[in-house]
Amino acid sequence: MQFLIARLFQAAIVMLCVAFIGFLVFQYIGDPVLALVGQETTVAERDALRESLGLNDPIIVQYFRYVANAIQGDFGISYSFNREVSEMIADRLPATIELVLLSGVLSLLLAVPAGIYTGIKRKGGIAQTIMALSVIGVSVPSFLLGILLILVYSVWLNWLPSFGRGDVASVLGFETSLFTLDGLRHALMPAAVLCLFQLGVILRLIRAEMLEVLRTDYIRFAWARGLPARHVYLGHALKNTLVPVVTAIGLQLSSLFAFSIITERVFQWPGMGSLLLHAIGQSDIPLLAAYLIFVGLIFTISNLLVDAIYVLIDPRIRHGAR
Amino acid sequence: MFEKIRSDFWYELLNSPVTVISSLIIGMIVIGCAFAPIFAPHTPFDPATISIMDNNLPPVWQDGADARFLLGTDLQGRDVLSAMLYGGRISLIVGLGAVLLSVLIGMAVGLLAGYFGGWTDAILMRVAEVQFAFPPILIALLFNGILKTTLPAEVFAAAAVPIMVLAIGLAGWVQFARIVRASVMVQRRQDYVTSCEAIGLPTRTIILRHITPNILGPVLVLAMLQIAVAIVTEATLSFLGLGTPLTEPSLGALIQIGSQYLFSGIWWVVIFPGTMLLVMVVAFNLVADWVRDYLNPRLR
Amino acid sequence: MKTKMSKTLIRLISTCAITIGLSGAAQAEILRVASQGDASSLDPHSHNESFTNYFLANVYEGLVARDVNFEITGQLAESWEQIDANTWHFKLRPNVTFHDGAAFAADDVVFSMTRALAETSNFKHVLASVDSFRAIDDLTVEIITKAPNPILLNDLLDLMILDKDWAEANGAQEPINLQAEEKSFSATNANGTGPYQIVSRAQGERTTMAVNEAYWGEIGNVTEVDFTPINNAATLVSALLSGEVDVVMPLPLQDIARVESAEGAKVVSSAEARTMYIGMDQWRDQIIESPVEGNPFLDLRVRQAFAHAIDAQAIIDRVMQGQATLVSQYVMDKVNGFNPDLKQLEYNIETAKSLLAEAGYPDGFELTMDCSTDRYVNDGQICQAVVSLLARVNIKVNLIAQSKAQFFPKVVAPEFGTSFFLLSWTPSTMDSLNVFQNVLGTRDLEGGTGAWNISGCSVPEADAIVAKAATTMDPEAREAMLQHAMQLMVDDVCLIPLHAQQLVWGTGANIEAVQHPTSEFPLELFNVN
Amino acid sequence: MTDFLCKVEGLQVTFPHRNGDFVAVHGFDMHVKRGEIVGLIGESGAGKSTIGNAIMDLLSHPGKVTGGRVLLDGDDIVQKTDKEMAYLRGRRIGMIFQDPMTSLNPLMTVGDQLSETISVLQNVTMQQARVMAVERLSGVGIPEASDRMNQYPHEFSGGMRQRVVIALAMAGDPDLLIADEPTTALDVSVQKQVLDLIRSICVERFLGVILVTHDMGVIAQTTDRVYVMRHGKLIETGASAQVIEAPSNQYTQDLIAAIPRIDLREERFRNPPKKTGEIDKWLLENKPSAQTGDFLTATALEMDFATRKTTFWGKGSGFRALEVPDISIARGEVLGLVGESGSGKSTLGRILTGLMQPTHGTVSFTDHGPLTQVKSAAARKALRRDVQVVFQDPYSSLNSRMRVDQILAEPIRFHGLAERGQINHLVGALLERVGLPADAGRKFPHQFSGGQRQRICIARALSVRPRFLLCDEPTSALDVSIQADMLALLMELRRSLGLTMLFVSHDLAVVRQVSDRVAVMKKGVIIECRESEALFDAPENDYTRMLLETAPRARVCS
Repeated sequence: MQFLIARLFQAAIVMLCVAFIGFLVFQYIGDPVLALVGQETTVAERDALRESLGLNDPIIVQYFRYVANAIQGDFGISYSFNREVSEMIADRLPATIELVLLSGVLSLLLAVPAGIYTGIKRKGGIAQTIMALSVIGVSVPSFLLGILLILVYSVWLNWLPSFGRGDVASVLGFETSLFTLDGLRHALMPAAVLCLFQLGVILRLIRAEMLEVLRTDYIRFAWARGLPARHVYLGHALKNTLVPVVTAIGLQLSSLFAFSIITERVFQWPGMGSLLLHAIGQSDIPLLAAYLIFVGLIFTISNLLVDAIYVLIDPRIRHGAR
Repeated sequence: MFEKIRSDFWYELLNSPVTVISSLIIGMIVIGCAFAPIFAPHTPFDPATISIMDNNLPPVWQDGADARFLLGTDLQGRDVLSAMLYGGRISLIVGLGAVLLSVLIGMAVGLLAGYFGGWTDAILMRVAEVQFAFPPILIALLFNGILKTTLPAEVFAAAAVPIMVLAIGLAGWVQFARIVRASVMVQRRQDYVTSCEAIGLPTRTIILRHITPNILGPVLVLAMLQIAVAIVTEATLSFLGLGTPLTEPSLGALIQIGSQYLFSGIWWVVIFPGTMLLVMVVAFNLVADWVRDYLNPRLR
Repeated sequence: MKTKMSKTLIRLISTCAITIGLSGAAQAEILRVASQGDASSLDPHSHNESFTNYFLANVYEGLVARDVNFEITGQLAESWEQIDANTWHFKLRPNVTFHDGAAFAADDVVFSMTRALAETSNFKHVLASVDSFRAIDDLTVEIITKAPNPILLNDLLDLMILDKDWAEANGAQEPINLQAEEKSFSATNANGTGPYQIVSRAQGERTTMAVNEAYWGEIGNVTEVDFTPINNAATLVSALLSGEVDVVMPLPLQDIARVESAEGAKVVSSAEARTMYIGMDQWRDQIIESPVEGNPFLDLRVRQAFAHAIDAQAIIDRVMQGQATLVSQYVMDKVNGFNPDLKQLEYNIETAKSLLAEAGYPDGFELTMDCSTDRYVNDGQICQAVVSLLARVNIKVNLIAQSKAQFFPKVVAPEFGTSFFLLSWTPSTMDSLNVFQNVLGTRDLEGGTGAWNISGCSVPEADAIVAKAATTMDPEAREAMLQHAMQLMVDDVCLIPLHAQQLVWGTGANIEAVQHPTSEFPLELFNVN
Repeated sequence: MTDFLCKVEGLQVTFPHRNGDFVAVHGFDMHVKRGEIVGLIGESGAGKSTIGNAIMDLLSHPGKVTGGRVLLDGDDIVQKTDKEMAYLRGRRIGMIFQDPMTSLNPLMTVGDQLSETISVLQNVTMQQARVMAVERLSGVGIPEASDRMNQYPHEFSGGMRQRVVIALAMAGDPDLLIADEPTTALDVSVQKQVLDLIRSICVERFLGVILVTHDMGVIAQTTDRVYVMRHGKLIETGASAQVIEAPSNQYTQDLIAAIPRIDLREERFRNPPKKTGEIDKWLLENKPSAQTGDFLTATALEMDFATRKTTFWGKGSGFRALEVPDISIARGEVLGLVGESGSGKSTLGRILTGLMQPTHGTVSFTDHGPLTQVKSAAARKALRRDVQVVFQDPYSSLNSRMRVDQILAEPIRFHGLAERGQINHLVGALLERVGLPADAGRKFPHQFSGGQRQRICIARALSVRPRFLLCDEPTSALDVSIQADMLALLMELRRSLGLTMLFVSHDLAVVRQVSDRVAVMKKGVIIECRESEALFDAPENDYTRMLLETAPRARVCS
């Protein structure tokens, strides 16, 4: 319990740091006004606008304004869209989340059994093949893979749509495309691309852990006292394998978010990633800062969850031993 | 662990043809890129030598090709092969530079945290944890993105490579810090360190001359994996338009430029650099895997 | 209720359309449009950026607009008369309603004009010549100009009309209302009088429009519009070829051949009013970001040398895939003030070299070029081509290719922080006066002229003529003056004209699209067969 | 022949290797009857554990049985398929591993592991299994078994865990139990209990036990018959008592002779000073001014360890690891420090040598003053020159990345004890002094055996010409025969160089051989500290007495 509280405290610190960086970014502005006004605007008009955006106030004032607002979920107005940033993120979040979840689940479902298998039969032909593939999996840059998939499945075969999110249906007040056929067809390639890298990483991780665990005395002793393979592998080995893997998976989740940026760019997936890239392209500083803080929040939460699971799995932490 | 290197190294290496081939490939690519000015038939980064009239030529074995351009030319009339070598050079520089930076920072932090423990450890590792919550590629992306939006374009263009080295390097040090710290804590408990203390050797000597050599193994492995990662990251950043300038494209930038023409039948601008990138990264990963297994045979 | 139904309807239809693949005539009434960018906002006064303006022109209307033949006709204004040199009366169209059913009347026009002048508006320039305006009665609006303005109607083309009550009810009296609870209601909601009304919109993702049943005018057979931004060129084309969309604009040039060869798709193209220029610093004594002493460009021979060294035709053939036309001056032929007698300085390296030598630069010199990469068709590639072309006359150019978000802040007022650059201009009024006032006229930031004269060239004689032309009501006389001014500017090589680009769209074989030189897309004029 | 429960005939086990196969066991014969405990003894690398694993068919990769038969009630189990073998394990043959700490799955409650095993082996339902599990647990002497069922292994003490392990091994009621070094990881007091438990099980259940160990004491205590192994071959066999009392084979004799005796101080360890070579002259250049009085004294020593900090800012609760009101070591004396694991003996050792800072109290050296005063670099160097250490693990105490001569030269160079030119010569001399060839310096540590490494460690300690040597379990990682030589060397050096020593060990027999004075520690406190002989002959403290009684002895004579 105390462990979790400590984690909570750390999470708070992390968020503070992130928020601070976010603010620095927010401060460190080129000239948003020009991103805002089009051609044929005079200098005077620009100054007026600059004033009304509060860009002439002293830093401290702006800082407090920023933090105070951020807490209320107000990250200012996007320079390039003249819209509230929080609104826009809210619009884009579901798309990214569904993509991340889909590929995350996909990669787990494939990686765990494959990892266990390759860990157990590490000399086997199939295992060797899987490992070889996994190397490719972790090596091929996702943008390259995405392009090639589009080339093959959209352009040559014309099987799958090459862009966009397709039809969305509202499920529990959460717009998702995972419940319409069209939506799934759209999600297939992006999810696959996003999934592949994670798949490779987790698979190799689980395999390595499996090999470590299978060498331990308590596994040898399990064999020695005549437990059947199913019990040894799934009952004893797997559970111990999971302890380190769970942490890694938490990190993988956040890296999924990171890689979704690339995938979204390639497949025109209207998520937070494409929003970020747009923000960078347009030097839309408020959007950038908000994204930073938002992602920070997501990561921190996911890590907290991981820690919680950790405590559930490992009694030694529960009892504060070593 | 290390004594194995002297005894079994060659035997183990030659027993794994995949690794041998990978190493050869890496060697070829590295030499080819390092001496690009010598090997490359053209100098794609010098506008005076490229002619817009030569643009979009296919590779020589296709009709309509020009013998001067083995792998064809891109929209600017740049020789794709030369562009690959020069671009690959950038990718390698960034990859190696970034990892070197990561290693330096990571080692320093890891050694201090691991050896002294206590508050030093607490503070350093807290910092590491904060950063660890963010995937390196995202950090590099934001770092570059923010610099790109804030720096004047000419500065950013001029400093594109150092900036990327910085971005990727700063993004990657945590893994090294963690692994170094962990192994230092193991080494620190070893009696040979205590005997050094008993002899009265100064801490610096103990850390640098005694502990450091003993933790290089895992660092080496991680470094090789990280080079692959760094190269991919560089390519990705460039692909997203956050990397090298149009006039001096790295592999990633080449692919990005090419990807717009991929469906227009001008496939060679993507496929060749793409293949090179992929082969390079796979090779690095394979060699790294082998070294890891070699230093830690249990995993085999 | 209605919107909800049509929403689901669209879902249904588009799903079938996509699953079937190439859309047949069955769903003729729905038009799926894809473009490289999305409208930045739904507010007609917030972003003055051609794509956003033309996007909104399908939802909002102005007093006047262009018809199929590109002639200016009344839109919300049925007719107008000029009482005296400065006074205009506009008779408004009766029984027009906004999408929400509210009636359209004079006070909406007055409100919209006031709004266009608001601080956060980007359309103040539209009314720059206007002194005052008022509603005479429910269907009459009076506009008084500061001085006689022969192209008032052209100016008014960009002025969109909103519903006063709707705007006030939602705190959208200004494009950005920093006071209001929702600061930018009008950025995400629209209520115009136009032929189409927004059904649903997810910014940067998808916008669906339904035909405005109560529309006063003619509408083609397009009843539903499904608009998707796709910023990746390759994806854009594959979407068209796989029949996921009916119209892509603009069509990436490199894919023209492919689309032409594909069955079920075709290329639609026509001359566009956008003209590309190379600009050279003519106001600094020392050019920036260059090792050279002083400012070579102050010497006319250097400017001419550059013009001779740049092979505009090669750029058209190679970079633009032939989808552009050579121009001898700063506007294309459809624009008022185009001077048919002017000739382009021909491509000739030798001439260029000798001119440079005369000017005292036999070995050329080194300088820096600023260029955007995401604003104009192939802008980045054009600049690279220019760089390698100039390299042949020993001019070493360091190219800074940058995003528009960085390019414009750098090069425009107040810094004008460049000495060599690529620029492009579309006279939205289709009148060269617009070019003279913004791009070619001697800089006078207070007076509002030459705000985009980045090269800082100045030909006082031309300025004088232009000023006269601005208030000349007689078309012939005016035209002559503009042509003379154009002559003077071209002789001075204020800018090096490269080409006027083609407007190139890809559409399904069954689509009848209408293109205007201003690159707008009046969907009500489109037809699906 | 079936009166043998298990009979091993000409067993040969091979570990293939690219440069020549390594035969770990050749032509080994043995047999076990029901109800008897058979000992299998040998030094490290003798192949004793391999035999146990071979019988279980649990040989570690790539080892495999390449000859001979293993008959279990007459049928050869070497020929059995993996499936059949898997069935035999636990049901016919049970096995206990050395380290109870790692033998249990840390993530499952003891109850679950036991009832799982029972339900599988006895094929009963989980409920029934749990009931039986409780019986089994209390059967192996675990109090409040039903409560402890729901605890995790890390909540058990070492001895208790080993009991659980035994319960698990017995879950399938096997006929043959193979115990591989079952008590090596345990303290002597616990060791006895566990051995007794095994014995009683053997008798009650009437099963055969193969007890693999390196400790002649254990053999003497528990086994009926013994097989002595060396280099994978059978050296000698017979009734335990007879083999120990009158070993016929030379190796066995040496082995037994090498065992230090707890009941008396043997002369062979007190051999006279060697004639001092010129290296000893060099070593003696650091001869103390005074020959009498205390070398060091410590007062009011307290050491608190903080338990693992839960939060990085919070302190975490500490526990008192050490509390020593006063202790002193006289010049030239050897003070033995004995105690079970966790008694704080090593901690005290490190504090006294200034390698660890006590929470309270001071250590004061007569020649250097209190440690707290030793601040200046020069003073520290001087102190470090005088006080040196030899550690337990000869493997971790040498830097594997450095050549031996580098390891030895570094201290000499650092303390400037010789001119550059001489150093190489000195290193050679030092190596010879500790009984290694002078040219050994050109090799790396991993090229030496454990005993040789320990000699190198001693050489390194000598290289700064110390006057005080802390020996922290210097021999407990070595085989007995080597241990004897090591002790002899240490004692000889001590005499020739007049070293003062603090000798820390858990092995009372060893301590008795070397110490002038002995301090017994328990839970961080010195409970008895007297002249060695007096203490061993007539222990005053009960704990000391218990230790002496439970300590395994090879020979049971007055």
